Amino acid sequence: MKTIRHAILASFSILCLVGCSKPDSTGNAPNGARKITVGVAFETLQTEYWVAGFEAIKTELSKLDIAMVEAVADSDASRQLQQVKGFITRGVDGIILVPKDAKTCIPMIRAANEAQIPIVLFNRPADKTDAISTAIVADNAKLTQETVAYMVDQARKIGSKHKAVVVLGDLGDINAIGRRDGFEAAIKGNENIIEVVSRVPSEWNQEKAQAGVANALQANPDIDFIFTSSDFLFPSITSALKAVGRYKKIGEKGHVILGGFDGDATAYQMLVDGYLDATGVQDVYFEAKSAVQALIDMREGKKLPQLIIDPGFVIHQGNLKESSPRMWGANIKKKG
Amino acid sequence: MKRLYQRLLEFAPLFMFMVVLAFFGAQSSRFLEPRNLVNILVQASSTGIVAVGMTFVLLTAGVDLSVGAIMFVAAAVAGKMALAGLSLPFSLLAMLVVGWLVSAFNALFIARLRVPAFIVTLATLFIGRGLGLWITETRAMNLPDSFLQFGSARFLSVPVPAWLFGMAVVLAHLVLTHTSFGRQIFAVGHDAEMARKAGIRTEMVMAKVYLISGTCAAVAALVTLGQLGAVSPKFGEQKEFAAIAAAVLGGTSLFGGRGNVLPGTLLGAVLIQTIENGLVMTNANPYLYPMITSVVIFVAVFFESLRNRVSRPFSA
Amino acid sequence: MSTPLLEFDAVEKSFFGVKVLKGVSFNIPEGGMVGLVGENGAGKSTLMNILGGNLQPSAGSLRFGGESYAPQNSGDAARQGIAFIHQELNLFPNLSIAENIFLTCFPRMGAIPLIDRTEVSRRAAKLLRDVGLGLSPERLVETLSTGQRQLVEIAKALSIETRLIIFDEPTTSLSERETLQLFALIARLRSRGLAMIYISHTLADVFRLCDDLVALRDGEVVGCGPAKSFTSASLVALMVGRTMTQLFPDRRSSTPPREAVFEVHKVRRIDVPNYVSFCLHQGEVLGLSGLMGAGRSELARVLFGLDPRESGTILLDGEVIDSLSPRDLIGRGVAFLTENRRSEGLCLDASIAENLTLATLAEHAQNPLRWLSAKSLQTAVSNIRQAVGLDSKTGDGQCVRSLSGGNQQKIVLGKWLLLKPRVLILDEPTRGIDVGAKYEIYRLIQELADSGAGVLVISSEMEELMGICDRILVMRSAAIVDELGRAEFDRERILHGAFGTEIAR
Amino acid sequence: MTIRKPVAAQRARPFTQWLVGLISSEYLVFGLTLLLVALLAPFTPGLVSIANLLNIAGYLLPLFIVAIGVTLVMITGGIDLSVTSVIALTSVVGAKLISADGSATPTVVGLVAMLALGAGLGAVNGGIITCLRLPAFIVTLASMMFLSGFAVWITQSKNIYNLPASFLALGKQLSIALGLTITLALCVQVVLQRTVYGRWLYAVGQNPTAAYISGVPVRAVTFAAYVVSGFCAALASVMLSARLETGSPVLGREILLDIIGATVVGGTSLFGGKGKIAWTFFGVLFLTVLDNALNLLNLSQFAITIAKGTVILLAAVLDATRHRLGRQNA
Repeated sequence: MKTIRHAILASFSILCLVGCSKPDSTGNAPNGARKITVGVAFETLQTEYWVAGFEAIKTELSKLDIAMVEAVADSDASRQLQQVKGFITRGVDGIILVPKDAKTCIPMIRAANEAQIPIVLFNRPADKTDAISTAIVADNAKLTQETVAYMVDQARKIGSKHKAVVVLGDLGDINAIGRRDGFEAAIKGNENIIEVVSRVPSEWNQEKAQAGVANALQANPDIDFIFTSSDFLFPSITSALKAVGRYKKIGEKGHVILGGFDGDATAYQMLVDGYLDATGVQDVYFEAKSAVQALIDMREGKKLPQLIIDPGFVIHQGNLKESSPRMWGANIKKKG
Repeated sequence: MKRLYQRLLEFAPLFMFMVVLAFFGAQSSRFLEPRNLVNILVQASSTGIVAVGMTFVLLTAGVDLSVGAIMFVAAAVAGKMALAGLSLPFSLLAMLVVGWLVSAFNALFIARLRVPAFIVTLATLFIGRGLGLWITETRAMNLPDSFLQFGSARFLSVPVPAWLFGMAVVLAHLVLTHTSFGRQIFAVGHDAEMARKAGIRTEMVMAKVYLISGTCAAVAALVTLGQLGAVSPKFGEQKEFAAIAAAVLGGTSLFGGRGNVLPGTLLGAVLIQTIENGLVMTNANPYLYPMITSVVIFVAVFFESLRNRVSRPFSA
Repeated sequence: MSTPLLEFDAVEKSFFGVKVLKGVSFNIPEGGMVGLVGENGAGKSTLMNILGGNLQPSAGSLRFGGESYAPQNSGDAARQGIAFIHQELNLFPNLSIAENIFLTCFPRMGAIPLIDRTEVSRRAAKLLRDVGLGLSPERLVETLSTGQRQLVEIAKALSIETRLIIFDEPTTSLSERETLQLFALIARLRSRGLAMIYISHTLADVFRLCDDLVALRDGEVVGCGPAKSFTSASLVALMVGRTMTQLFPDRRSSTPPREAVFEVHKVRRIDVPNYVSFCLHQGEVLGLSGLMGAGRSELARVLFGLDPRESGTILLDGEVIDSLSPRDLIGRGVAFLTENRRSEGLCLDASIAENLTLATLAEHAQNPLRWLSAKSLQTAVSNIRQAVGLDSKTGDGQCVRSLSGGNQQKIVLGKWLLLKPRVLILDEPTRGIDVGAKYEIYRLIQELADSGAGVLVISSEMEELMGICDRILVMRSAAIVDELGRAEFDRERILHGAFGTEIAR
Repeated sequence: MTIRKPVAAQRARPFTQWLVGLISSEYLVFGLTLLLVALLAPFTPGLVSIANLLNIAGYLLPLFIVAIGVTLVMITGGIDLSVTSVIALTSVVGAKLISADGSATPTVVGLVAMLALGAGLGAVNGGIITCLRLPAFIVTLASMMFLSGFAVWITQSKNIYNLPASFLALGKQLSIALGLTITLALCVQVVLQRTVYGRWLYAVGQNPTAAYISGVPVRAVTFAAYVVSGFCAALASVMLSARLETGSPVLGREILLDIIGATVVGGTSLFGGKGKIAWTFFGVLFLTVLDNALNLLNLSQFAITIAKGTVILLAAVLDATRHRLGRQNA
């Protein structure tokens, strides 16, 4: 009978799901020696930067023989709150959190405080609050401003007035907004050199970025300055540039000054090949190390500052050699 | 008077399109350049091809939410293969196979086991995205230049993506209007039970429609890869909504049995892309994009509905 | 006698243990015309669905053309040469005439899998000529009248090598003239040697057309033989299992001085030149006769606010009604039973009780929160069920989709009777309904009129109007052309009025 | 819906009969949820702990409230894709009003404004759909895009903080949210089952023409369904904003498919005329518990996504089977 087959199929597959996922070492080792477990909650894993951060934290933790449980919130703050509370329920010893934004994480921190579990925010800070946490942060706006300032310097050297395009991220994403603000701040006062002719909202979508840049190039074929709010959009931008024959090395005639943010593998390759002028790099290793260290310190009862700043750095043709070991994208690239 | 009004409404969608063209044309001198019009066509081709497949599905009163996920899995597989050193044709074949596999899965559950299409394709959307993330290890992949070359290659000075889009539209139009399968789709969409009684093999028709949609999604993935040269974890996301919007904008009913690819879906897909293009060309405030797009969609659908209005008080 | 074309041999069919066909056996000779009669639920549809391949028999066998015949689906039946013309026409309104005809067997352009459009048009045009339909094959079916659609169905049956055509109630939606056309066509087809099964509740037609008759009751053959060996009365007696003395309830002679309850003054539809005026009195059953397309149903739809009105006034109990909408009219006690009971009268997936009470829910919720009183609902439902004579086998919670046409119509009527209407407009109230149920509906109409309401009945069956009405209006081209009091009722006069062949009065 | 035992099944073995009964029961999805919990509990520490259940409840309640509104709309045969954007817009408007950084109006005024705005946006959707007779899918798709864009625009991408404590209390006290939700759900269910409006709603979904001819104010009923849907979204927005202590223009952006998926998995038909609040609750519960359990199992993200899709599909197959059984039994 068909019905029964369906029912059996259903139960079977649920069993399979359970079977496949072996109960992992969440901590309660049988012989007293309790292994420390840390819950790592990411907002999303949909860009390479977050994956790199995730891997770096994993490496740090395993170095110290700490077990890890993970959760990804798929950009939904409410789900993230549920996941953090889930960690608390299962009794983790510490939480590393990439919050969706500065404010929605406060109830999560509070929940951790109440359960007396130390919590560290990774890469994004919390807003002012009475809840206690430590955040390891890179200042998106400041680092972007420095990167764009470098690009403006290059433009100034060439001399003529430059027409610029900025590829914006999702307008609902605080990081994207921080980078946009950094860009605008760097341009301010340099209007005699840089004229922003197009602001392309990419919604973090490669197709929209590609179409937007292509359209901007159609409207203003003499564009020679492009900044993208994230390096992962570089393939889209180079594709649009190649289509009109404008993807040129630095120094070649018709070169478009390019800048980005993140410091991923694509950006590294472009730097090495001499296409990319500069990109703002968040020091993922520093952040991971500091986060794990902060957790350990907090467990030991040390008082920590609210913010630990990852200074980050701008990597450009001038400092490529000495800075590349600290660039996470470079290491991924070298690893293959 | 009434005749004139109806005649005007007949051309309302086209008229609307002209207004949009004229508006942006007045704002930016470069907007109406042939080069830019080709640009629009190329940029619309990926969504357009998916929308062509979606039109088949909508005509049977179904829906395929899994197209974006199919694109992602197909692109991920093709990317992996290309990075492993296999040549372009193998990757292309692999993409089609992925499209067929996923849509055959859809077809099995929808046509054979009679599970509502919305839930089945919602489930394959989740499964597909999960698979894609697994294959790509949630990383972006930069593909060999052969893909970009394919995407920017021209034939008779028209880029290949636009050719593919055009071929999909023409082929779909031929199938829908000039084959018995095409006409049977309309019958099934009007009333599946009645179609079965009339001797149509409704299961086959339904199954084929999803296979077509899956194939279109795979081709669209190829077109997108040709333009981007990279796969990111967001590849193809929200494509299902864009495709449905394009088809509905072109006059295809969500309740089945009514609609066309030429000019409907073609016009719908191109109209949406034209607005996006025009907004960039005129350096519009980035915050206004979704609002302007939604208003234009709304107005277009409103005109379309005036055209089809029947004097009955309520009709589905 | 040579081998018959089709033989039923002890065919049985059960659904979940309930036998709906009990050993049905009869033959149809080559080129013969057999009438199949029986009340709804007697098993006619089941039998024909077995023949058409939509159902498989539980026991027994069929032989077609001397060979064993066991179709698995409707395609099998079509390939064998059996065409089924359903009561609810199986045409797709969103496709053209030609496409409907060739939907499963489009002629192709040789090896290319494309439809040969010119060939399709040519063959379709020829078939349309055969059935006497002078329309372009490219026309969309949704623009056709019901009669024209019927002809398309027949053309479709002729497009394949058909040897047997099943007609299921073909005349229910046809006007008198279209019916005559259909009968002429049937005669022509018979002369080509086609065999036919003709199912109908209109016994006059059955006698007129068929050589042999088969009567079914409760899944059994209760009468079988040449048509001449039956009379109307004997056939009805066989079908209902008792002797029906009359087809219509007695109409007591009218008492002249009555007050007008519903007055229509110079009402005109949009895009129509003619206007209509008439007056419906308390306790009166007024008939509206005319050909299909004369504007009867359209008038009713305007009166009930379903279609817009160009001009004119409508008075209820002497009071002018300004805004015409079903909701307002229902509030004032006007009800309308439309001709399409499945698409406009019922929520097919809702229960009997839900359908019965839909129009009168507010009466059971006379409190500020509009809270429904289950008890009051229950009482109303059981009262009305008894009143309309709905058989007690079905529970209140049963979904109406599964009921027979007669029971469905009783539910729509019951819904309106619960309203205790001042005015009831009925459009083709007995279409596709068996004899027993028809009588019930006539009785209910009489009772309602006796209670003082005015009843307007639209019908294409002249006998019916003459049987139940006090007065008949005849419509042609959206205007009333004749009026007959009960004493003047005359078939010919009504027909002349309807066709406009003779100036009445 | 009652369970009718088919004649065939009565003769079959008791186990088969039991299984058929189970599958045709309207508690199927609920049963699946319990099964899921029972199967996963041994492997997932803390799945059935009080803290986790409260945690699930906190996440589930706003989802359920939105789904209640969507259920009503779906019973009329429509769909409301704009709910998530309504959540976002009411969140930022309300937060702007009551935030110390904004106009700092009293919390109560802000709350009323949020709910009124939600209902108003629903009214706009409903008005367009009923008066202009446009397909609900495309109208609400367009308003989803528009309202979301508008919410981001008026805040210029910035979240709104510093909400008053009186507002935040709504999010901290689970009992308040629970009470609100239960009250709302019961009210709506009672309205559906026991009032004229409820009967009308189903009639409109089953056959709008027949309903109109029977004197049902089809437009008003449909319109009201969208208003309620907007109101429910706004109420969910209050709970989400209070829980997250923020007015965010992207609040709820990711949950649209979850909401519609949960409603459909529960058994409400996309084609109208069929649906119950209890079913929707089971659907939401099922998806939430699934999500939570898979998370506690510490599966990686892609495995969770795949598992979720698979289980939704299996639930749907069971549902389709149940309908076929139901039809055979009728």
